[in-house]
Amino acid sequence: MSLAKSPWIIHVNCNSCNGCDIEVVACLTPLYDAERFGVLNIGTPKQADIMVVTGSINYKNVNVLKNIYNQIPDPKVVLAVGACASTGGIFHDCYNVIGGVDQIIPVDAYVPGCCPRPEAILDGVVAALSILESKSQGKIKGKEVKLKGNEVPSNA
Amino acid sequence: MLENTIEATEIKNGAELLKTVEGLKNDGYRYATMICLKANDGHDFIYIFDKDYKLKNLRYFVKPGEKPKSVSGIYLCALLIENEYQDLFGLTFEGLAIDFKGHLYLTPNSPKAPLA
Amino acid sequence: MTTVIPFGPQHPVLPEPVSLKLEIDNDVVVGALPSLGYVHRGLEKFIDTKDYNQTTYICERICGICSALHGITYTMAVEKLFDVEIPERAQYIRVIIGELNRVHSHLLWLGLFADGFGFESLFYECWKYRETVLDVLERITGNRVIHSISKVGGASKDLTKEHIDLILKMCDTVEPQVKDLEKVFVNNYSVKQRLVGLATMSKQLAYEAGTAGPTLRGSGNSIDLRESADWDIYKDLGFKPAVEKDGDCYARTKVRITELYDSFKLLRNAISKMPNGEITTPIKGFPTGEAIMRTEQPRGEVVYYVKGKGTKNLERLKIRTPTFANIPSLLLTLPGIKLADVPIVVLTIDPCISCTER
Amino acid sequence: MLNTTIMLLIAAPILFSLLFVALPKSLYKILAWAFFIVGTVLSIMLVLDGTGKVEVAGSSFATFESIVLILEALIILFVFYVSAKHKNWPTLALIAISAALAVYSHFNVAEIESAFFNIDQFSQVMILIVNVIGTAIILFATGYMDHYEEHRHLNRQKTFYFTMSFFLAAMNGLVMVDTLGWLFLFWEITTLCSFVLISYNQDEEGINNGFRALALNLVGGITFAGAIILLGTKFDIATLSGIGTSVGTSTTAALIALPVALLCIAGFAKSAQMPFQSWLLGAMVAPTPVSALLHSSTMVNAGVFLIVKLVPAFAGTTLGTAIAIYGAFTFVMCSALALSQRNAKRVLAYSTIANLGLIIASAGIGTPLAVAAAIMLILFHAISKALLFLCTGEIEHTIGSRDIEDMSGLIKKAPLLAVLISLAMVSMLLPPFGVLLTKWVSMEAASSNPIVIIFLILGSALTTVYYAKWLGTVLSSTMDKNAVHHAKLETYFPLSFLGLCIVVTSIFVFTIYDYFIKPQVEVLLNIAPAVSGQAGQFTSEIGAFAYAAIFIVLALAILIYFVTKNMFTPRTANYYMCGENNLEKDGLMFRNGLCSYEKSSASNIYLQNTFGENKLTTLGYVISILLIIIALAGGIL
Amino acid sequence: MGMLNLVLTNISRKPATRLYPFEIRAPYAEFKGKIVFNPENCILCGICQKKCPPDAIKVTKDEKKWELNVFRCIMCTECVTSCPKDCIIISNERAKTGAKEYIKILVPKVDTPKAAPPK
Amino acid sequence: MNMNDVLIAILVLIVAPIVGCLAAGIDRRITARLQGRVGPPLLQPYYDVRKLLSKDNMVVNKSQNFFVVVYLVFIVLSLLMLIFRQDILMIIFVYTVASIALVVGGMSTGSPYARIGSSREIMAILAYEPILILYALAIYLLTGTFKLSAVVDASTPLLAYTPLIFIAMIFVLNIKLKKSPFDYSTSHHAHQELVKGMLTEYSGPGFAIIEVAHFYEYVFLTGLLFVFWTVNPLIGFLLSTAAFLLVIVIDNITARIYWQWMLKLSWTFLLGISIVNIAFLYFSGVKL
Ligand code: SF4
Ligand code: SF4
Ligand code: SF4
Ligand code: SF4
Ligand code: SF4
Ligand code: SF4
Ligand code: SF4
Ligand code: SF4
Repeated sequence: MSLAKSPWIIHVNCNSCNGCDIEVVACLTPLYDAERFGVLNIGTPKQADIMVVTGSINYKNVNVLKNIYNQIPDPKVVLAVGACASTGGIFHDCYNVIGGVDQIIPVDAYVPGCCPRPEAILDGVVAALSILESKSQGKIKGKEVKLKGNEVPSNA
Repeated sequence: MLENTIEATEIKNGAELLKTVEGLKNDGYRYATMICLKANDGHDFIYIFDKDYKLKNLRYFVKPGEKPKSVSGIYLCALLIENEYQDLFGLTFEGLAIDFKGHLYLTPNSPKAPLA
Repeated sequence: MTTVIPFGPQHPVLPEPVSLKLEIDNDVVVGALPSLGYVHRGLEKFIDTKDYNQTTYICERICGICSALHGITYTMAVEKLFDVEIPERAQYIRVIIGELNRVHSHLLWLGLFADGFGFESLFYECWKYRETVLDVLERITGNRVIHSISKVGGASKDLTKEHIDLILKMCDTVEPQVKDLEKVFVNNYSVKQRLVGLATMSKQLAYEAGTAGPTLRGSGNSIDLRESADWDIYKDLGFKPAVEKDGDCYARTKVRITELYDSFKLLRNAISKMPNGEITTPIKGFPTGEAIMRTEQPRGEVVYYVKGKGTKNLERLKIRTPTFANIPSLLLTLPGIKLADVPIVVLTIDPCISCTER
Repeated sequence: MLNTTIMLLIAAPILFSLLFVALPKSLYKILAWAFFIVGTVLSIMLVLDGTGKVEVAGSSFATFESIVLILEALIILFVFYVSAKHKNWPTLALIAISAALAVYSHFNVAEIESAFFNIDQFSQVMILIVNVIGTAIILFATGYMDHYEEHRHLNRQKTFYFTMSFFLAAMNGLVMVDTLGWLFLFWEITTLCSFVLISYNQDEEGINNGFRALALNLVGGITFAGAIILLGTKFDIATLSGIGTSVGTSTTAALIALPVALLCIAGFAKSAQMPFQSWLLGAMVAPTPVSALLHSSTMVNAGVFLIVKLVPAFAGTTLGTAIAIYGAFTFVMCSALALSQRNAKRVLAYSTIANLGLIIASAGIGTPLAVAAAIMLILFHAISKALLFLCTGEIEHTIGSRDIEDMSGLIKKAPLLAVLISLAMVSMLLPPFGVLLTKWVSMEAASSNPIVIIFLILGSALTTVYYAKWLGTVLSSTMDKNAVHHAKLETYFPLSFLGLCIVVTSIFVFTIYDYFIKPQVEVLLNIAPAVSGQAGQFTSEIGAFAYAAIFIVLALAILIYFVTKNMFTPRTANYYMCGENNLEKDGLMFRNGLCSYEKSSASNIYLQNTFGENKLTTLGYVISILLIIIALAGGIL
Repeated sequence: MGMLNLVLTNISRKPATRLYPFEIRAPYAEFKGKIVFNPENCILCGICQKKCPPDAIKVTKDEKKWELNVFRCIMCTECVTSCPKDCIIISNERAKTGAKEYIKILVPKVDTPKAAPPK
Repeated sequence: MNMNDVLIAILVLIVAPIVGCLAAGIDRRITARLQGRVGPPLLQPYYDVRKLLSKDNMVVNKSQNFFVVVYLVFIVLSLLMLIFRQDILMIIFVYTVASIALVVGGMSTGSPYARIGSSREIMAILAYEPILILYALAIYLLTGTFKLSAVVDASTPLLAYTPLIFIAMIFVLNIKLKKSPFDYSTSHHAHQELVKGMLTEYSGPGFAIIEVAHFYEYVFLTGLLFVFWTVNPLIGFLLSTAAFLLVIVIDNITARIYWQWMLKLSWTFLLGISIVNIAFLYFSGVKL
């Protein structure tokens, strides 16, 4: 239970239209107050446990995503928030969109919606908590994602 | 031809464009934006200026292979849209205030000139 | 002894991925080069595969903050192509949703801005009040953030009596709350320390730099597209632009606060004047021709250019969004400020990168 | 026995200086080692010999006295010559005045029959500093100068080593001799040596700065000479210790304040205190070993040495208070000035001046505790400062810059060097090391004088700031590991030796106090400070400094670190660069808007606008000159 | 001080927090929560697939399959309004958070299309 | 050091972090309530530390954690010295070691954000250090010794003659707790231009040590305020608690201002009032 009580999140905005972002931020504000679960929106990946990704991946932010992911110490959980982050959403066909977050890094839980309600995001965080706990018990490490300049993922 | 096209003054060449834009600036026009369309292998530019909620449009045809002149020397704010068209249409503007060299939005590995 | 740091794209103080390369000398910014493209999706090409109706949903998702006005402006531009007049009630619905959108957007901005200068409790306060507006929007449109109220030919949902009561009630509760916030933003010593005289743009400079919205009006330019003839309904509602002369961050904040009051007034007026009747006009055929439509979004003037060639897809859609117009002004205002002021100055144009890059 | 040691201490450096001239360059390393050993042995011998006065009388006195006369005349002639040659009129004017004073004193001051050497604990401490640290610096120089000269296309090493060694001889004489006339000779020799060393590069900047040092020190020399004349004619005092004793007995106690004040001004000039500080800053153009020598073991210490010796003459008087305020003012002013400096040597220069100010302030306060602090500070400061300078010199050779900003990442390039300089810096500003302990003592001692203590408080906060940022910069791991790093024994031995000295002296601070400082304070003030030490604690009547506890805790921290280091899964990751860094390249590189990569960097805060030199220096001049005038006025009235 | 007033008012009142998930507010009737598909009347005409902006719906006539990628749906209700047989409704219940495998696959019970898609 | 002292020391080592942790928890809860929300559980800081200890020890270089260990032990040492009523000037110097260790630790990571944050923290040291020493000086002037035991033995509270220094010390508390308007070197909620400032590169156990050290620091800093009223420990406790609460409220009603502003405030206003107070003590010659 040592992890589940203090999930610190880092919010990574990839290709999001802001709709999901503002709902993520809304989770932290008084009405939803995610800090009740110990959630803190921490600025640096070095201190984060849960990576909250909004928006799909494009060719410019793919390395940013990988970098941030690699810089989160284990155990860590990735939460894809919104249709874009889950599958590419409405933009999945755009020329500069690679796809959902899971094309690049392993995702542990998805939150549907465009954009999802804060309640849904809180659900996602709560789901992430138990995954986090089991990861820490099983000593499951996130794998280092290779970063090669501006490389294109093969499965895109 | 299309119905209800927007009104626009035709511009013949780059020098005239710069002169007209300079004149518009002196007349107190604000640079709104510029639109780029593919037309006859070349590109059609529509420059949009605004004064007192009235639009003033310039239409300028860029021949294939021609390097259009940048107006960012006159209106600095034009640099963003011109850089955007360098990315999206693979154009090369002459005299850009800050030249992102086709990397304003796109990286070396993303699709090249997707709107071209 | 310059300090060179990347500021963003993933940065806790920036809600959106934009990166600035900052060169700092002695705690003063001497150079700033923006790096864009983290949210570039390629929507202007995407319309090739979607019909003009579906494009409404895409336009709304250019940005989730003033999504309503994107949808409205797009549909109005396409209606120009079809050359149809939509029912007046639908126009009023658009205005009401648009203004509600502006209220939530400005409250959101005030909060993020407060967060930018480290005023966490003020940030929370703003966002707490914003939730009231979001609740009303959710009741009306079924979604908190992306409303899908406007469609080509009118509105997709009608306002019921209950909705109207909700809106009026919201105005009555939120307006005094905005007054409370105004007291803090305008009078708080520490806030003034941070904002007054920061990143000043003269009237002339702001005009020539092509800025839009509160950034432009904060420098004394009385330009607000709601006054223009493109959307004449605002004329009937007695609209006057909010203008401040000083051109600094403080002035831009005051403009937005004044606009909040204006929006409440417009909402009340619109509700009292809203006629009954149809909310849609039938649309036939496919769009042809060119049209430009401009409206005033919370962040300023948005320009839609649409070109149809008689098929169900548009041939070209070009959107000049307000942030796109405001970003070049950052190149002028960032040099010379302190590092600690960078987030404030960046936030003061209310940047929305997702619409800048589309 | 004492007799021989004294003579040896003066003769040996002179012998070595001649050897340096006579022998070829290839033997310098061996010579320097020998010098180091001889110097160390001799100084330890002097300590073992104990204290006492040695009289030089009779025929040997006559010989020496004539040598003194000849040397003084030579010095005057030499200065005449060089200043005429370089057309340096101020110096010429000053030397003319000096000459006139010399002639005047020759005819007016009563002849003396014998001269005295006075070996007290303070002299022992000073001898240790001069001969151990000083020779260590010369040893360091043998590893340094080749590289230095190579860069500047110079070939003047013979002059260099000759002067350096001669300098030590003069310093040895200066701290042991009691007779004022002879003291004056040594005093002037150090001035001259510093002139030669500062203008070592023989370029315009070097020569100008050399002349500045010469001129300002000549001012001090003139006040010194004036004081000798006054003391000789009015009070019939010819020895340094005589001043102190006469104050207690003489009925003219108030009047003696004037010559004492004049001597103090001579000390201020030599210690580069506020209106005179520019010569020491200018001295930075010389090779780093010269700076190290001037700052730690020779020159500037001569000034504070004189002032501390004069303590009995002004302790508890208005003059004393004025001196205390003056010293404290220099401390705060120079600490503030150091804040805006990026050049490591300038930082160190200001830090030296500031610390000397602190010493002078402590001496001025004149309570037993304060005087003890002053002497201890001279010792600890000398060790730390020598190490700081030598490290800076070595850093300059390693990274090619003396800019603090360029030193970031030193810990990766040259770990030992970085650790040593960090140790030196830490010892300057943090407990449990000696300098801070003495600063604590002087603060406690100064707490009775509100102006002095407030100056000290502000100054010590400023000190913390400029050292902390340098310390952090040196320890920050930002650079790639590709430095040219030549570890030579001659350079690293003195560095490590000094580092060791810092630790050892700090650990045995109470022993040092008991053996040297306490008896000395008794000699000077006839009462010992009420300080006791037990259980690794330094206890005065108003406080306690538990330095042993801090050492233990420090050791504990190191222990905890090594024990816990591998307890948690260690994993090295890249820097956080907002996600824009590229693993294949330098971790501090980030992608900019043009899609190319660029290195990020961060510099410290220097506050030039508030603490800039041009702003503060004028203010410092005005206030310090005012304070000196007040001190003088206090002396006369 | 305006802010002092605000924070002191806050501390003297009950917190504004909605205690989700301990107290769950009933969703508004208008809320667009998730798409519910009723295969009863579906004729597999594919209009919904055509209209869906993010291509969340996939109708495979041969396999009689109607699929919805819940994680792609943007709740625009285009499918709801366009379905000629009103098989699709929008519910005010939220779609579930969880693993991505949650893709809805439903096979319609009808064997043959009851009516041709309107032209 | 007798047996009793050892026991007390051990007790302090155990109790102080608990108290500090609770204080941090109370701080977060009160902050939350001031912002109109529920806030985290009281023991949240403890959960955080426990969590951090179970995470990977991710570092950018091998020595960065050394400095946080130094930070921790020297905070503990200064607290112990405070409890044992040692020389206050000495305590402040030992405390400076801790502050410098944290600064150097931040810089040692090499990240530009951390380095800028550390530079700002150095400026904070410049701002508060003189005031701390003036506080020590006031104690000396009132008791004739720097030993805290003299204050404890006195029959008049320190505050009676040092109200202005008390005010200045509240600001010191504010600066040291890195709360608005002084939260520019690093802050708990990281919404600032320097990411997490000084502590950007710390993670897992290393960061846990910093948090634990913060717990001790909370106790130490409030302890310094407690000294103002040792005559009646209850009043002293209430006094320091009130100061702590005041700092929390200030945190919630001000924006973050520049470090330049802090330096100006400290070197004019705070130093000014402290010196006035000192001058009063000096010229009136009052003793406790
Ligand atoms: S899922 Fe919807 S709201 Fe979220 S980022 Fe994508 S388009 Fe925007
Ligand atoms: S220069 Fe461009 S292509 Fe070359 S490595 Fe850098 S990013 Fe890749
Ligand atoms: S390498 Fe590709 S992306 Fe880079 S400049 Fe050339 S064409 Fe453009
Ligand atoms: S300006 Fe911003 S909020 Fe408005 S539509 Fe554009 S991106 Fe959205
Ligand atoms: S690919 Fe890289 S190096 Fe080449 S032009 Fe673009 S930014 Fe410059
Ligand atoms: S609601 Fe919209 S997005 Fe969802 S399935 Fe229907 S048409 Fe597609
Ligand atoms: S539109 Fe309706 S009937 Fe047609 S396939 Fe879709 S659900 Fe079935
Ligand atoms: S009416 Fe035509 S275009 Fe529309 S769904 Fe049916 S077959 Fe397709």
